[in-house]
Formats: sequence, C-alpha cells, structure tokens
Amino acid sequence: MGAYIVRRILVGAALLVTMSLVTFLLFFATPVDYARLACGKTCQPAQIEEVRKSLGYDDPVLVQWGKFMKGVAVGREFPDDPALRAAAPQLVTECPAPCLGYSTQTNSLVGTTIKERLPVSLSLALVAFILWIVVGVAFGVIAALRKGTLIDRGIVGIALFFFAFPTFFVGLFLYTYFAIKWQVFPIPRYTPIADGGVWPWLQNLLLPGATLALFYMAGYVRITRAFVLESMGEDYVRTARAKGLPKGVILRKHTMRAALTPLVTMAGLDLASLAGGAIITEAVFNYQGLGLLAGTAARNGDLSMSVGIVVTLAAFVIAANIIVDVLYAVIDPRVRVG
Amino acid sequence: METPMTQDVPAGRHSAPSGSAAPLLEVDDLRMWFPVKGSGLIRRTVGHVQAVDGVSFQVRAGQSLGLVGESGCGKSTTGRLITRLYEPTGGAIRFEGEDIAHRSARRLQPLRREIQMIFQDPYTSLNPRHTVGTIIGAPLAIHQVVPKDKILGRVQELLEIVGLNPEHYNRYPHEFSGGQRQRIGIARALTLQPKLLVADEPVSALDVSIQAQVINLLSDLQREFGIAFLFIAHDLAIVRHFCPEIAVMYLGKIVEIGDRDSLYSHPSHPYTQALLSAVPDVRQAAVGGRRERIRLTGDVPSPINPPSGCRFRTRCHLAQEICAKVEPPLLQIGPKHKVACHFPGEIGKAPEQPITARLLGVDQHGTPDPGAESVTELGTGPGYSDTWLDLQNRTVVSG
Amino acid sequence: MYIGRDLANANRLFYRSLVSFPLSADPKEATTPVPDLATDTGKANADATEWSFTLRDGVTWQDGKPITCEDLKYGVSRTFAQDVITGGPNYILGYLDLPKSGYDGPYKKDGQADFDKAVTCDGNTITYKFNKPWADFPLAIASLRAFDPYRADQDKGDKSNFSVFANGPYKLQGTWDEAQGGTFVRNDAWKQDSDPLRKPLPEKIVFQQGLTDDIIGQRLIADSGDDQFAVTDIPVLPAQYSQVTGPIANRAVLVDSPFTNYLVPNFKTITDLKVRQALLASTNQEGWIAAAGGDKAAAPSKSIVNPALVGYADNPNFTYPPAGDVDAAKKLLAEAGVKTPYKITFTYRSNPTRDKGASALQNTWNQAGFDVTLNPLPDTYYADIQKPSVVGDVFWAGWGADWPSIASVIPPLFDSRINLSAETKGQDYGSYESDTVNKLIDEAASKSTVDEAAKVYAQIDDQLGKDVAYIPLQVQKFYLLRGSKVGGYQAGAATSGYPDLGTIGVTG
Amino acid sequence: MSTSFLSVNDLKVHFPTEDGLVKATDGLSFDLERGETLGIVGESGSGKSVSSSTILGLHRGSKARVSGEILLDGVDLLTLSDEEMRQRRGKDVAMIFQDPLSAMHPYYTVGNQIAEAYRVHHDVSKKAAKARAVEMLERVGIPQPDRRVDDYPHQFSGGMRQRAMIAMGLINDPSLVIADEPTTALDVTVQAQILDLLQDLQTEFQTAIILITHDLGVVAEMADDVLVMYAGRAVEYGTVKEILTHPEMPYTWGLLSSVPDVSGDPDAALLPIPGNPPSLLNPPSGCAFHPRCTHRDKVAGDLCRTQLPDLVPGPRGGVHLKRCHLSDPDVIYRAEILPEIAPDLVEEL
Repeated sequence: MGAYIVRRILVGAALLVTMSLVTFLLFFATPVDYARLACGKTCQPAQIEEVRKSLGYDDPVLVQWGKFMKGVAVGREFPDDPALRAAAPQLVTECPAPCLGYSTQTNSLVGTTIKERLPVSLSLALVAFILWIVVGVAFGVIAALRKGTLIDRGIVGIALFFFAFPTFFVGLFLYTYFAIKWQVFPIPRYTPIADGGVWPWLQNLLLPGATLALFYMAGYVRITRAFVLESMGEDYVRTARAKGLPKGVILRKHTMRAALTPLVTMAGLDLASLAGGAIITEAVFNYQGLGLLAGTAARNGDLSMSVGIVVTLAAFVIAANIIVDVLYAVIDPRVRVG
Repeated sequence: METPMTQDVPAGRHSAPSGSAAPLLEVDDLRMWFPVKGSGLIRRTVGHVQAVDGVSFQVRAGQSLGLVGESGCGKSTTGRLITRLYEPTGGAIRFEGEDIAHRSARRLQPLRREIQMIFQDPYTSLNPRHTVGTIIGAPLAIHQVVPKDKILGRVQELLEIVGLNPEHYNRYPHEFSGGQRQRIGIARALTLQPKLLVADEPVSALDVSIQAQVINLLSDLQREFGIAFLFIAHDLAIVRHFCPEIAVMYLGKIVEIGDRDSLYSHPSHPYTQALLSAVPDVRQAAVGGRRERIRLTGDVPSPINPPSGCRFRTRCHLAQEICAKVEPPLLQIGPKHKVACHFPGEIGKAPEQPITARLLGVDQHGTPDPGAESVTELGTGPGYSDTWLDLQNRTVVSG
Repeated sequence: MYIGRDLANANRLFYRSLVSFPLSADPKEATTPVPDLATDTGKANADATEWSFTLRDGVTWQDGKPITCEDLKYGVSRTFAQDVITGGPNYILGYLDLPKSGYDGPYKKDGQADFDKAVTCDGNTITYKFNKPWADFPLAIASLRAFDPYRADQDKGDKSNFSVFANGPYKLQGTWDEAQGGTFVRNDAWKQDSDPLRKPLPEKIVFQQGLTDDIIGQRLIADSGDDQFAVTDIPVLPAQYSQVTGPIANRAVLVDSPFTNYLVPNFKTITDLKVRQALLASTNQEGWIAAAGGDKAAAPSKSIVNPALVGYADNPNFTYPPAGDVDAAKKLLAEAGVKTPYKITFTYRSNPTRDKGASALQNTWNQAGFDVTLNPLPDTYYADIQKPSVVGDVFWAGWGADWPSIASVIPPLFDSRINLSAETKGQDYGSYESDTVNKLIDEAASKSTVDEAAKVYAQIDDQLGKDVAYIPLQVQKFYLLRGSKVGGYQAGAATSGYPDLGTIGVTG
Repeated sequence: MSTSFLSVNDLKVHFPTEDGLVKATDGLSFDLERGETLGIVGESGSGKSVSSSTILGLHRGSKARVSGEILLDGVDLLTLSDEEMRQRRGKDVAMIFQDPLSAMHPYYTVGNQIAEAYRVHHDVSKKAAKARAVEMLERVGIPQPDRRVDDYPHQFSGGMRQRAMIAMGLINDPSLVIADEPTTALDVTVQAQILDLLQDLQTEFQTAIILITHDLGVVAEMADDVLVMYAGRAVEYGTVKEILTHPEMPYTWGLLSSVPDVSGDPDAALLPIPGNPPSLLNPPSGCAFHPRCTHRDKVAGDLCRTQLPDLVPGPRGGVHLKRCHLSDPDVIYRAEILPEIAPDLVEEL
C-alpha cells in the first residue's frame, strides 16, 4: 500500500507539472494581448512593449514556464531585475519555494493570495458538503426504502426541482428572502473562525452552503437512492435475510455499507473540485474564494494567478483522487493492493 | 497387437472422415504468459501467469476438437490465441500451413473471415444498440464481400439457417431469448463462411432444454458447411457428444488428448480419470447413491508459480519423486491417444515404474541417467505419428 | 488607481491634491478646480508650458510629518517607472519636458537629471515644465492622482497599490482587501484649518466590494440594518426599477455619468461619406436606450463629448431624431448609388442588454436599406477591435473622459498619428485619418487656456460630424439608491457622477 | 393430515405486477422427511427458486401473495409473525445459495459473515462466535480455518466459497436446508467435493435437504425424491429411481434427452425440447407444456390445450405422480425416447 501511495503521488506530481504547462500554452494560445490590456487605454506601442517586458510576457512560453517551475522548486524574486534590486531593494519581492508566482494585477504573491482565499472556498465547500451529504444521503435512503410511494416521489421531485434551478437563482432567492427581507440569517459575510469563533463562521456559511448543497443534493439523493435500491437487490442482502438478521442490521451493515461506498468516490471528488470554489455561489454571496479569484484572473489575463490556481486545484483533485482510492481500498477489501 | 488399436478412429456422427491431408489448423508449442506486475514503486514484472504453456494439437478441415478442463486451465486463452485476440508469447499457429502467430493486425484481416468465434455469453456479446440485421450484416459490410443491396438478403438467409424468423432482422437483441441470442451469435459467426469456428462455452449460459437445440444446430451447420470446430467447454458430456477428438487441459498444458473412445473409455491420465469420475450421472438413479469416484484433494495451484515437473502432481495419488523433477512428455500411447504422465494407465492399471524414465534419459527417480537410452522418435509435436508406445507390452508399435 | 470612482473617493477621503473639485452640485462649479494642498489653482506661463503651485502651510501626512514639495515631485516620478508600476494614466509621459528615452523613475534613476530639470522645487513651490502647452493641467490634477504627493519612504513600488498613506481626513484601518474592501477611520493628523474643502462627517466609512449588482439593489431597497447608512456607485438594475417607488424612490437620484456610448464606422470599408451619413440617419438611439433600460439608464447624446465636460457643445451635425430617420437614410443610400441592401457587419461587445440594443439598431438600419450582420464579441472586446484584422464595418465603443476636458476625449480617440500603426488601431477603431483634424488637435493643444482650446475642439467635433467619424448613441446615466439615514447626499460631475463621499453624513 | 417433517400443501406464490398476475408457484405440494433429500428440477422461471425462498419466508416484505401451508414439524410457517419467522430463518431453516461470490458480502470477512449467522440466534460473544465459525470452516474442509477465517470472500476459490456458504448455512444445525443450485458455477471436481460434503453433513445431522438444480445427474446421485416443475407447477413427483428410470411426463423426457450422457452411447441423439420456456405472466392454457410437447397428438381431442391435467399417480402406480393426459407414457418412453437417447438401456429395461 505504501508503495502504491508513493507511486500515485509521483504520478500526481507529474500530472501537476503537465497541467501547469498546459495552462501556460492555453494562455498564450488565446488571441488576447494581455500586455495591451494591462497597459491601459492611452498606451503607446513602446509602452506596451515595456509593460510586456515588465510582466515577463516577452519570453517564449517555454522559458516562462521554465521560470515558473524553477520558482516552484527553488523560489524566485519579482521582478527578476538585479539593477532594481541594487537601486531599490524594497521593490523586489522575495518568493520562497514553492513559489507559485507573482501577480502584477493584484500586486501580491500568488501563493499568499491563494492561501488567503482557500479557507473561504474550503469553508463553503465543507459546510455545503456536510449539508448535502447528510440531507442528500438521508433522503436518498428514505426514498429507496419507500420506493414507489408518494414519499419517494416527493423527495426525488423536490431534489430535481432544486437541481433544475440555476444556482445563482437559488442563491439570490435565499439571500434576498432569508437575509435581506426576513432577516432569518445575518447578511452573509465570510467570518474566519479566528475572528469570531465557530458559530459566526458557520452562521454566515449557512445560506451560501445551502445554495451549493441544494444543487448537489439532488444528485446525491438520486444516486443514494439508486445505490441503496441496487444494494437491496444484491444476493448478499438476500443471504443476510436468510440468516435471520433483523431488518435494521441488514440495512445498516449489509445494504448501506455497500451502497455508500461508491458515494465516497463521488463525494471526495466533488469536495475537491469545490475546494476550487463555486464561482456562482461565491459571486452571489460575495465570498471571496478561489472560484471568484479564478474567474477574475482569467478575465483579467492574470497568467500568474491562473496558473497558480490551476495547479492548486489540480493538486486538490489529485490528492482527493488518491485519498478516495485509498479510502476505497480500506472500505472494499477487493480493491486492496499488495 | 490388439486389433482395435490399428483400426481407424471411429469418426463422429456428423464429421467427415479424417484424411491424411495437411490439417486446417496446427498449433505447435503454443505459449501465452501474461506478465504479473509487482506492487513496488517501479512496477516490475515479477512473474508470469503461464496461462498456456506449450500446447500442441491439430484440427482437420470439417473436424471438431474439444478442449476441456476446469476453470483457469487455459482453454479459453487457447481459443483467444487462435482467433488472435491475443498475440502468443511463443509457439506457432499454422492455419492452412501459414503461421499466423505473430501476424500484424492488418495482415490478420483476411484471416478474420476464415476463423470466427462464438462466445459464451449471448447477453454481453451482442451490441444492444444495434439491430440483429446490423450485427449479422456488419462483417459483410466490413469485408465488402456482398454488395450493399444484397446484405439484407444474406442476413435473412443466415437467420433462417440458424432457425430464427428472417423477418426479425430489424429487432434488437433484448427482444430475443437467451437461446435465440446465441443463435444470433452463431449467425454472425457464419456470415463470412468461416473454415474454423472457435466456440468458447457456447451453451453453458443456456437452459438445459435450449442447450440441446444449440448443440444440434452447430452439428447441422458443421455437416452442411464443413466447418471445423475448436469446441471449448467444461461440460465433459457435451464435448463428448460433439467432438470426435478431445484434449484435456490442466494448468496451461494438455495432459491427455485422443479420440473420443480412447479418452472416455480408456482414460490414462489420473486427472482425466478424476474428471470423468466426478461427473454426476443420471443413470446412477437406477442404482441409487453416489458413484465411485477418484477424489482430488485441494485446489488447482496458481498458474503464476506452477508446481515443478508434472503440474498435476500436487493433487495426484500416483505421484512419485520423478514427477517433481521431470515434466512428463505428451507421449503417444495409441493410434490417436497421447498422455502426459510418468505413470499412465487406465484406472487400476497404472505401472509401478515410470515408463517415461528411459525415454527421457533419467532413472526412475527422475535423476539424469547418462546410461539410459533416449528414444527420440516418439515426438511430442502436434498430430499423431504412426508409431506409439504400447502400454501393456512397453514396446514401440506402429500402426 | 485608475477607476473614476476610486479616484474621486480617494480625493475626498485620504489623498489630497494640489487642486481639487469643490463639493458642489452645480456641474459648472463642480468641474472648476479650487485650491487644496496648494495655495491657489496654479500659475501658468504664457503658453501654458510651465505650471507652478505653492504648497499650503500645515498640511501633513497621517504620521504628522509635513507634506513637502519633494513628496509632490516623487509622486510624479513614480509614473515613469513603467517597468515596476504598470498601467495607469500615462499622459504625463508624453507631456513632461524630457528627452524621448531616458528617465525610468525614482528607483533606478537613469536620466534622473533630466527629470530634475523638468520638475523643480523651490522651497514649497513646485514647477512642472512641459514640452507642449497643457492648458487644462489643473483639471488633470484634480481628476487623476498621478500628481498627488507621495512619500518616498512609504513606497513599496508595485505592492503599494493597495496601501494607503493618508493626508486627508480619513485613513485606512488595517489593510485594504482588493476583493472585499476596507474600513476608513478619522485621520487624527489631519487638521480642519489646513483644508478648505473637506469636513470629517461619519466616524467610520466601510467599503464593501464584490457584491453583485442584484444584491446591492435588493439590500438598498430593503434598507435594513447598516444598509440604512449605505451609499453605492452601482446603478439600480432595470429589472429592479419597478421596486423603486414611493418612499424608496425618494432615496434614488438620477445623475449624468461621464460615460458615453458611440459607434464608429470603419473608414477602411465604408469609404463613401453618403453611406456613413445614411448609417447615421438611420441610427435608432431610442431603441438602443430602451434596451439599456430607458431614461433611468441613459439619454440620447448629441456628441461624443459628454455634456458634463468643460466646453461642451452639441455637435451641429447630429440633428436626426433619436429614433432615426429611415427615409432620409434611404435617400442618402440612393444618392450614394450603392447596391442595396448594403451589407455591413456590426461588431460589439456582447452582453444581454447590448444584444437587445444591437438588434434594435439592426432593425432600423435594415429598414433603411442596409443588410446588417451582428458580430457580438466576448469580454476581450477592446483588445480585439484594436487589431486591424478584426471584422466589422461599424464598431460599438464607450468612453469616459479622464478629466473633465475635451482634451481627454477627442485626441486619444481620433488623432491618427498616435493611434494608427501596422499592428494596431489604438483607440481609433474606425481607422479615421484626417490631416485637418490632426492639425486642429495640435492647434487646440497649443492653446494656453481651456476656453480657447474648447473653441478649437468644437471645430474638430464639427469636422468629425461632417465626416461621420463617429455616431453618438447615449450618455449613460446613474440611477443611484442610498440608505434612508444618509445625509448630505450628492453625486455629480465633480466625482464623475458617483456619490460624493466628501459631503455624505449620517442622519437619525 | 400429513405427519412428515416438512409438508408443503397447495402453496401458491403470486406476484401482482403492472402487466398482470405472475403465478410463480401455483398449487405446489410435497413432503420431506428428516435426513432425506428432495430434488427440485426445472428450467429457469419454473418456480423452483421462488417456492423454496417462500419456505424461508424471504417473500415477506415484498408484494407476493402467498397461500397454502408450509408445515415444518407441524408448525405452519406462513402463520408465523415476521419476527417469529425471522428467528427461525437461518436457525431451523437455512439456505445455501448459488454463486457464493455475490451471495457473500464483499466487504466483510468470511468469518465475520459466518459468525454473524451464529450470533443472531445465539447469545454468545464475538469471540465465541468466531471460534464456532472456525470450527464450521474446518468441518466443511477448509484448510487452515483459523487463518482463512479472516479472509475476504474474493480471496477464496470458488469451491472454498461454496464450502464457506455451506458452513454459514449449517452453523446453527438447521433441520431443513434449502440448497439452491449449490454447485452450478463450479467445476466438476469441486462439485463432487461439495456434494460429498452435503451428503456427509446430512448423514451427521439428519438434515432434510431441498436441492434445487437443473442437473438431473446431481439429482440422480443426491436425492431421494424428485419434483419436476414447469411453469410454477409440479409436473412429475416421486422417488428418484422411479422418476428417472420411468419418466412419464414428456417434459421430464425432454430434460433427460436434452443432455448428453457421459457414460452412455456417445452417438446417442440429443432431442431438444422445442421452443422456449413459457411466460409466467401469460401461461399457455390447459397443460402449460403443450405448445412444446411433441406427444400431444397422442391425446385424444384438444384435451392438452384446454384442460389442465391433475397431478395423479401414473399407470405404474406407487409414489409416482404425473401431470399429463398421456395414458400409456411408459410405453411411449420405451418405444420412442429411450432408443434414441440411450440405445444401450433398451434391453435392460
């Protein structure tokens, strides 16, 4: 198992390197001249070139990528300009390894910005995740156990209803009614645990969390229902009944364990991809998470930030993949590797 | 010399008499070793599953060879090698005299018409999204053997041949029962008028009453079109019914091969004997209770690290020292009967001394014996020679 | 910092300038600079190539140290460090009397001697020397922050963008979060008697960024809790107009913004003046404005120049009714003798509102005898249409003046010499090239007073109208809501149409 | 009133579906004594598995409509409450399923699953239950049971899994075991081992066994009585010797002649049953087998199509019931069937 995990991590790292390269290539494949954008509306061609140089966009793509990789490995300085360093050292930013780059648009180290934004997205993802897993799975199981009844149809129908509505609509609806009109919740504003403790943090996360959860919940209700139904029809559940096990034990020990295992994969990957931020939800509730950051970076042609985010997110997804696989091996002895 | 041994092998009910012409298919020392990867950081190949290890046999045009054995013995892998779904690790597959073992995919294309396969599972081997007409007609279109406008006619003809309603060409596989689906699979295999059909457990997924229908259909087709069969099955009774010649496999090797009568009435390998004695017999009802049988202990060993010498020795009641040291050759012991055992013989008639020792140049414990004479003319290649070792008299006789 | 509302807010709260716009509701008064850090509105030489300002006594930074002439000089010098600080209003680079290549800012100090000659300090008096007349220089100072003082010891280069070292009545508490905003509190070092303009009103000002327009509208309509003290620079969305009625409407104000929308015909493809005139005649401003949200969102415009700018005059060439004159257009096309329907492509930056507006324009153009293909482009629009290769016979564009002077409208948009090159069209998206106009631009630039320049600009605008170098569409309006406990609310030309934070207080 | 150990009387299991009523089992009756084995044979869908799982009460909680009597030791299992039935399930009546790979939970060790069957009916510690599981694994012939008890099902070979399945079924010493195709997926040598095991255990515990299979060879060697089912009904019922040597129902003939015989004449013909098994939703009228029956012409009139024959003693009398209108089946069998499928036996009989 240890070797397996190490191998997976190595493959994952290689994947990350590839993804960063792809991001670079994609970025330069777009027809937009980001130096021109950055320069402003009264820029003369000579100035644009100067800006291009100062942004580091004048090097060939591969050279830029090479510098990025070097930064990740050993760190860099921004700008990489010995003359400036000698003349005005306060202007040079140290970016220790692993350096994800320096954004000239936010004027900050990409790593620092991501570190600031990540907790927002993670908090949101976590609260949403817990909401949808608990509620989604519970309703999915209930629907499966009451298959074909009104309860089943009602649950599936409501889940689909929320699934069908766009997130921004659900989010706006919850925000407008629960926070602004009825004031059931405070107007959501991300409050770090460090600032106010767990309750304000959680309280502020409930509306955006619910927005996100409602979207995912539908899928989980349906999938849980399907898995539970499938599992209830499995031969081993029949065996369990034939042994004379009480219903509760059969449901808990035999049906649910098998039914919920595939959910681990889904949930793990969903959580990981959510760590990258749910752009729409973040935008509606003004939660400055990675999703919004990624959106802004892409829109503004902020290559450094884009690459940093892509690599961070990819790392999350790859890590989640590995964790999910390992978890799977723990749950399902059949997939254990030697 | 007893007369029956010199007689021609009784031909199967539906098969043409075997001629002396070159065989349609000749498999010589065929090997398929699947690599096993380690779980370390670098996934080195740490061993091989010796799924097929030195298998030789012949199939003559219009004839049937049965391949029996328990799960994991390599019979299905053999079938897949012959249809070149896999490329063998070693050995030769000569089809009409040409070795196809390592042919490129492109050069295999014409061969795909000649060798077709029928699969076990009629549920998964048909594409559920295609109509039966498309499924059966696809090979015609791919190989461009029939003009486009004639395909439907040919499809309907084929449906009729396999006993399905020709008007049902536009139905989907799920609209048919299991037996009918297997007929569709057979029709598809027949589309290009193959010379050899590899049938891998063609009836084991079917209800008993349907099995007989399909077996009879295959017999009729063989008689009508002169198709040769490599018939792979674990059901010894069905193989006996269908094939005039049968090979028994154990752990990737043929342990006994021969004509039907020799093999079923005079099995000379302890494994064949055990296998045959284990088949429940409906005729036992007249007597009541269980039949006498040879009990095998334990499970089939892993094909990754098969036992040394004779692979069956770990479960064999005859096994002696030599069995662990030397692998027994597939020795011809009758006009159409070969067995791979140091102590071959019908039940209760096994020799006390290894009859192979002298042939292999070892003593009776399997230790190399330079004084022993090696008899080289008893070849172990595919097919049968005119000389064989007579077990009772321990002499080489010729027919 | 280069966004209108940020520039205005900064001036009102924490960054004082030599001269500033007064807190006035009157557009004319609001665009006339008054002394702030300086003792007067500046002294120019005869041809306005040299400007001098003298610092007022007793003006200090938030740490109590006095603001010096060197601080002013340092502030200007930073603009030259284009390799460290990118973007921003770079006009100064073209105006200041320096050799073409040379000065690279206060960090590496190449060419520092040249700069020291162009900008000089004499005690508390700073003098700027320009290579050409800059009559409306005080307007630029009041509008842009590039001429504000800057303390060298607080300079962290590019990273300084979001740090505030104040000299106004408020200072930043903690740090500014570029995504969320920040909180400003009273600056104790600021003294009322040193500042003729500002009054400290609320104790604390919280900036909240990143909210969606929709939510902002909803919150201000709901007017609950702290939102009662809120002002915003985000106009109410057309979808929410129906909710702004009764007492809520009392909290709304409709102001002119400095932004205009206009169309440019492509002079490379539509070479026939009559065709351009036909296009102009059949342009449906009304339809465009209706799509934008009606009279609360925009008004028809009669020039590319925003009415709030100093020296504004209606362009006499744009006399067609706002809904367009299809018949006149038909006639012009007939006179042009071109084959109709005349195929044109309309290229614009896509969003749902503009998509609707574009089809309104398309409709009347088609009626007039054009055959219009719509070519909506994504967010990278401006960068795209600068490329000569991008397809379009008519382009949509928007512009807002950097300071309330026509000098920051017409030259950047229509001077072919600074815009057109092999690789780019600059801001001259229609590739308009007129020696007459270029010559007049030079003439306007040589005028030493704003009023004189305005007269020349009127001439240029007339020429542009005659050539149909552009077709005006609309002046954008801001329909702004505020909380019920906001007092002294004012939004207007001095603050680019945004709420004037210098006047706002809280009531109740 | 029967005094047999197990007595099933007129058992009906009907499933209402959207398309109509599926009569999976319709009026089934049989008796079984302790220590004896009843073989139930038939094609898939003939109702053999449904009937036996109904005995175990596995239909409870489904939509099945069940009527009739299942008397086990004089107690009608159908009248028990769900809880009472649950307590008997796995204890008095146990089931051994086919395909143990899917019948065992992949996530739990074999030992866990076997011990679980014990603990649910005995108030013992986990440790004691596990010890009992090891004991059972040893009894069914698993080598190194104390080590293998912690293996997962996928780590067992097919034969070992089936042994473990048997260990699970027999751990509570049930008096009735239902073995549903216990050897279908296994190789012949393993099948023989499993059948040996079942027989040994039966001798030891005097267990009554219902053996569901499609393999008449297995029935011939294992069972005392045999019940042939077709379309939810018994069509022939009697002692194994009687039924398999003198079958009187054309369906039984069909089953016998569809399968080649490993020890008989290798050139004997296979006589398939034409057509396909009927749909239980819409079974044929009269004798359900009549559309596939090649002997229906030998019955006067339209009787086979119109009238369901009763399950009555045949002309040879004794314990041999058949559901067929043919009046002289034994004659037909010997004259028409036997010479084709077993020419060598014609003389003997």
